[in-house]
Amino acid sequence: MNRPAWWRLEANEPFRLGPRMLPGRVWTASGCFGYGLQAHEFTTANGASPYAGLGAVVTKTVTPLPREGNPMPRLVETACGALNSIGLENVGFAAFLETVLPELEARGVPTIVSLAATTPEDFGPMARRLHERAAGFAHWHGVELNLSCPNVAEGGHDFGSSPATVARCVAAARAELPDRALLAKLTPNTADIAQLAASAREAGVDAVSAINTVVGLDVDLRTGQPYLPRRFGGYSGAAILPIALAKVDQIARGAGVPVVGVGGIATVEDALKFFALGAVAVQVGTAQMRDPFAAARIAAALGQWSSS
Amino acid sequence: MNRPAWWRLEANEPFRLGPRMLPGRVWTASGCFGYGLQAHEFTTANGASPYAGLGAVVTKTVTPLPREGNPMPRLVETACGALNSIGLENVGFAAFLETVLPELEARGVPTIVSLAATTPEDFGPMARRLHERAAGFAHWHGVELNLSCPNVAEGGHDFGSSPATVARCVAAARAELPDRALLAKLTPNTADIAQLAASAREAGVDAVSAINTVVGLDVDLRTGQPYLPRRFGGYSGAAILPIALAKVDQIARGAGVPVVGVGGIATVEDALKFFALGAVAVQVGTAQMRDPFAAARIAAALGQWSSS
Amino acid sequence: MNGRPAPLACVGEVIANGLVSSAFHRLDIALDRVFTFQPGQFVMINEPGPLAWTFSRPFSVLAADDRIVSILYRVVGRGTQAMAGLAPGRPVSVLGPLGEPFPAPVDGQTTVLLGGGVGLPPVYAWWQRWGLDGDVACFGARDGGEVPWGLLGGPWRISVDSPGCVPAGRQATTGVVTSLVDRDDALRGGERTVLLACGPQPLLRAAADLARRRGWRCLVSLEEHMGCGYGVCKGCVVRVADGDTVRNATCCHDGPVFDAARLPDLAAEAGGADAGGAKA
Amino acid sequence: MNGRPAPLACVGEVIANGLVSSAFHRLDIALDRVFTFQPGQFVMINEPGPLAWTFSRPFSVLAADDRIVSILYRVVGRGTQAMAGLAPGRPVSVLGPLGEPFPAPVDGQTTVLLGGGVGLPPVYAWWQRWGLDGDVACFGARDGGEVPWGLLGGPWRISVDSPGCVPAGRQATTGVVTSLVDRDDALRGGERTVLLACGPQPLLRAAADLARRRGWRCLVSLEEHMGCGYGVCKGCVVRVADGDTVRNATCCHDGPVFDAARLPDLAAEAGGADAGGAKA
Ligand SMILES: Cc1cc2nc3c(=O)[nH]c(=O)nc-3n(C[C@H](O)[C@H](O)[C@H](O)COP(=O)(O)OP(=O)(O)OC[C@H]3O[C@@H](n4cnc5c(N)ncnc54)[C@H](O)[C@@H]3O)c2cc1C
Ligand SMILES: Cc1cc2nc3c(=O)[nH]c(=O)nc-3n(C[C@H](O)[C@H](O)[C@H](O)COP(=O)(O)OP(=O)(O)OC[C@H]3O[C@@H](n4cnc5c(N)ncnc54)[C@H](O)[C@@H]3O)c2cc1C
Ligand SMILES: Cc1cc2nc3c(=O)[nH]c(=O)nc-3n(C[C@H](O)[C@H](O)[C@H](O)COP(=O)(O)O)c2cc1C
Ligand SMILES: Cc1cc2nc3c(=O)[nH]c(=O)nc-3n(C[C@H](O)[C@H](O)[C@H](O)COP(=O)(O)O)c2cc1C
Ligand code: FES
Ligand code: FES
Repeated sequence: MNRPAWWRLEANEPFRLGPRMLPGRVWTASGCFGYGLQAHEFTTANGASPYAGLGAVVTKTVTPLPREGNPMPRLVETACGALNSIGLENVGFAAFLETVLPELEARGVPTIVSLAATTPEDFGPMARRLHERAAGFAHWHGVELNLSCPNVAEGGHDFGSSPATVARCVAAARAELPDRALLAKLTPNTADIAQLAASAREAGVDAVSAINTVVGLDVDLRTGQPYLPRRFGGYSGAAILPIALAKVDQIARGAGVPVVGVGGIATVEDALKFFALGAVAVQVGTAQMRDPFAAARIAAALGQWSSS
Repeated sequence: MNRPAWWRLEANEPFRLGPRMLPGRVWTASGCFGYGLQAHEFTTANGASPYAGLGAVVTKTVTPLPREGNPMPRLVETACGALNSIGLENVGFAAFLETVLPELEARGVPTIVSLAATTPEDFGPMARRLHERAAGFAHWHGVELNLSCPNVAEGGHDFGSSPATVARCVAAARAELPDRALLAKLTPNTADIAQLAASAREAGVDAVSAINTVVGLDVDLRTGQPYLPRRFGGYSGAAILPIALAKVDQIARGAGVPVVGVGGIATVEDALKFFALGAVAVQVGTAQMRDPFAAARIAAALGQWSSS
Repeated sequence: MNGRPAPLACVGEVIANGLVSSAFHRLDIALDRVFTFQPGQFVMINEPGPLAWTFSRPFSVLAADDRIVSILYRVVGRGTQAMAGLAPGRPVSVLGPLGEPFPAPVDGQTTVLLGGGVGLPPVYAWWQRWGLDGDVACFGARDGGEVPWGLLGGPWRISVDSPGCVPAGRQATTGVVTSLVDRDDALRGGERTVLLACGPQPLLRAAADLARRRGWRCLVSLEEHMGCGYGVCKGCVVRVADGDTVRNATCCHDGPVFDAARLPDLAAEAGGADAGGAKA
Repeated sequence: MNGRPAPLACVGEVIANGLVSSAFHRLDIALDRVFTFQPGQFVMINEPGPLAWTFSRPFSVLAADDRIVSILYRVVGRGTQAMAGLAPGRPVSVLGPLGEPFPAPVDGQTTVLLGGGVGLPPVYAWWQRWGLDGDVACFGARDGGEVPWGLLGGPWRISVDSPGCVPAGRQATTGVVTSLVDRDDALRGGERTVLLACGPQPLLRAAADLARRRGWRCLVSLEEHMGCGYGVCKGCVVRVADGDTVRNATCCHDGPVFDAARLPDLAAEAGGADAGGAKA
């Protein structure tokens, strides 16, 4: 598409988010691009890197201990989106810190580390260890607290829907994270996301990310039972774009905190809608799964306008 | 499709809902089929009635006084659904009672009357007047309290998201509605719909309807502004099916009250998914707008299995 | 509302679909039943089955011949783009005819028809059905290439925003479409003259303005975004004067044809400079 | 992981798409670059642009010739239905080749190939690439109509669930596909024999069982619902034994080819009766 008249940003230029500059405004979303290492294999044969122009890769959420995740099947495609029930399978914080993050640094991938925990106070020690181990990393830009994953049985759902808990999580991490951006990723499964965002702001985040997946369910008509063993999954993809836009607008106009837009973005047009509402950056999730170059393409398109 | 092995209902047979029998389990949803009168014009040339087999037409929500609704544009199509901001335009309760409801009775349209109000106590007098005027009507089967329309500026949003208010609305109507079914239509824009449903059950509903539209927004890229003058609209259509299924499941398994499934139903397969989760009936909304025969077709398909 | 043909709800089959000018496609759909309509009425078009757009799209009926219904359309967005790709044999769902038509002429009436861009179908259909020698049919387009010359015989007066692309043997005036009758003395002061117009908002305003100045009755066909097309969703309302009060009417069921004198929004900015002949 | 060809992410063009048997379609896609792969690898297929399915669909590579990549598919749902409608000239997005291939043979190895239904492509590709005189290629289908006879030359041993539709001059045994080698004495007790299998779960179980009994190495190609196909979503995990522990491996990136001995889920119900030759 053509550059809209109202477009003012330089999407591929560094911009300040909290204590540091981030290299750009188009990011990949947590859980849809792994740890940010797997897609390097696409560079050779395509004459281009899937990481080109990315402002950040938000890595798959890691938890204090490794997790095996939920039973299969974990994915269901619906008419215009998908449900997932991965259950936060991850290598665990220690392995991430020792092997994954250094490799991201070595490869020069701009990284935001996504963290989840079962109690708010767990975030403090994780942030501290990150700070200790990676303070000198040039490409580690921040932490995103996943306060919203609806698939974790042990409390993920209610966890992030209370403003008080959001504040405790943020405060715990902020205290140990002096020089990197701190983001809180909010759940859309609440009546008032602006209230959560305001609570996160007061506790010291530099931005909030919205939204995580929406609670959904699909039924297998052969059995009459839900497809997913856990019944519910997280709904993502094109179908949730209007919901994400509404939530981002509520935050942008009602919470006084920078917001990173996530949800249903597949094209430059989709991304622009979030920027139009005042988002400072966007994340590409589900679309990145079918196209490792999805975010890089959006960044390139926006970058062209910036320089023109 | 073929009849699934688990299918047990007689969708086109009368079934008990509260004090009376309703003629069938496939209904049209409020606001997407007008007052249930406009579609009679399709009967002549098509050799079939759009009302054939319908268990009920839930009429467009009426309010104590007439409403002009919201400014245009009121509709936006999105990639896999639509946003509406009609703003409850309606002729008002008095005109509805004197002219619309008698005509529905005369035409033999099975009717559930949708009501909205700005205070819970308004529902009492409306229910009483309905009872007084239409007690002898054979085709008037009940009342659905619209506790969930997110488009009305004067409180509609928060209104139906508090269990206490839901209970007050239901109690007020129930007290004046001794011999017709009473339903409460719940908002999905809440973290815990089962709690709302339980509250409605305790206050005396015969069933809850779920869901009304989801809060959404779309941006006009030419201007960078939301398409709808009120910014937000109610999201409906195929995109919300998995969300509606999740909410219905939460109610069916967690609230002990019969539930009527609404949201994204366009085909018999979609309807079956709600029945599989235990819904006692379903409503067709947005799909009815593009096809006046949508609900009748679903009823016919299900009816065939029942008799086979 | 009386005397409107009963609307069909059915799935037809594309029998022809292609450009009839540089900008307008004509789509002919074969139905399983005879299709009758009144000029000014429209149909809702969609793809059947899982490819259906959430909302069907409204298009004025251009012509109907036994079981075949034809529309004329310009590609402007997602729906019309998909329509342009429908090859012969593909199914199309059709709901209609719908809405209030242009009125049939009464004895002694002179009718002036003004169509602009894809506003052509209602006035074209009226002309084909009722047009007489004394009537005047005018069509305005962006340029000569956009005009579907094959449809518009000699009597049609044609205006274009910019000259060029006018085929040999045909004529087009450069200017707005109302100018085609403005200078016509034979049409001055006719109390029994009725102006029927369909096209972009500036054209409708200019038409209403012209009619007011001449003392003509003026009926316009409006466009509004539609959800259902048959009056059930209140998604398409238009402000219409009803005596002293102004109330909402549905464009799809109370209209799309309205008396211009009853449309405050049309009068509001009437007589604006930009009464261009072509749809934006 | 080492030595896998670098995967492409590109939009190709359908050059041929049609039935090669009563149930299997072959799709040939022309790319803008040379496509190289190892037998057992797969590609993710989708429609580009707004028609894209949320998730791409995985298909084993049947063959590749310079810039053309070919797959064989059965229509089972929404995606494959859409694929069957793709006429030559239509764009298709292709991601791949992806995943762990079947290993190349080592000197002195005898290879037994078992393919069932649309599990044919990986074993077919292996046979085309590496197959030697002593190797045995077997294919099982529901009936003779389903067999793509044109692809499978004389050396292929064919089994069918139900007789019929076998063309003149060709032969098919009625029974499960493992029975084609079970009775083959030349293949008894070969320690250097490797069994490569792809097909429905019962076939894989029977293959693993057979290999265990004979002391062969057995590699199977698994199917799991996939989100990304390149290892980033953890949507396709398989339980794999790693020494004493069992951990998750991704079907798309660690597999789809696994050593049967490391798959507890395959062993669990091994030797079941229903080792049918055709995919459900
Ligand atoms: C009564 C009536 C008769 C019409 N007759 C014709 C005709 O004969 N030929 C023709 O080319 N066009 C006609 N139009 C306009 C035509 O309906 C739109 O061009 C078409 O809906 C655009 O669809 P789209 O998906 O390509 O555009 P998009 O912009 O992608 O559509 C998005 C949404 O907006 C609506 N929309 C967009 N433009 C218009 C518009 N101008 N009017 C109403 N809704 C719109 C669409 O219906 C859809 O719901 C008529 C409109 C009305 C109301
Ligand atoms: C590594 C691998 C190689 C494959 N190779 C072939 C092949 O060569 N030829 C062939 O015909 N099929 C092959 N399949 C199966 C093929 O991917 C499915 O048949 C196809 O995805 C079905 O898509 P659909 O939209 O038609 O079905 P739907 O059932 O509508 O699909 C819904 C979802 O389920 C997934 N799905 C459905 N069935 C399967 C399945 N059996 N395996 C994995 N995911 C599935 C789809 O990808 C989609 O995400 C392979 C699968 C894998 C994992
Ligand atoms: C398969 C999958 C896995 C995900 N895993 C995570 C995760 O680990 N942490 C997290 O914060 N969000 C996770 N998400 C949510 C996405 O980051 C994103 O917020 C959501 O999917 C909406 O964006 P989308 O529509 O672009 O996918 C996951 C989403 C998907 C589809
Ligand atoms: C145009 C429109 C108007 C609506 N008006 C009402 C209304 O007046 N009262 C109400 O309870 N629900 C109203 N709804 C909500 C529907 O009844 C239904 O709950 C919702 O649209 C989800 O179902 P669907 O996806 O089948 O449309 C309206 C929906 C639409 C699209
Ligand atoms: S489009 Fe629904 S009332 Fe006019
Ligand atoms: S499909 Fe995403 S990890 Fe395998």
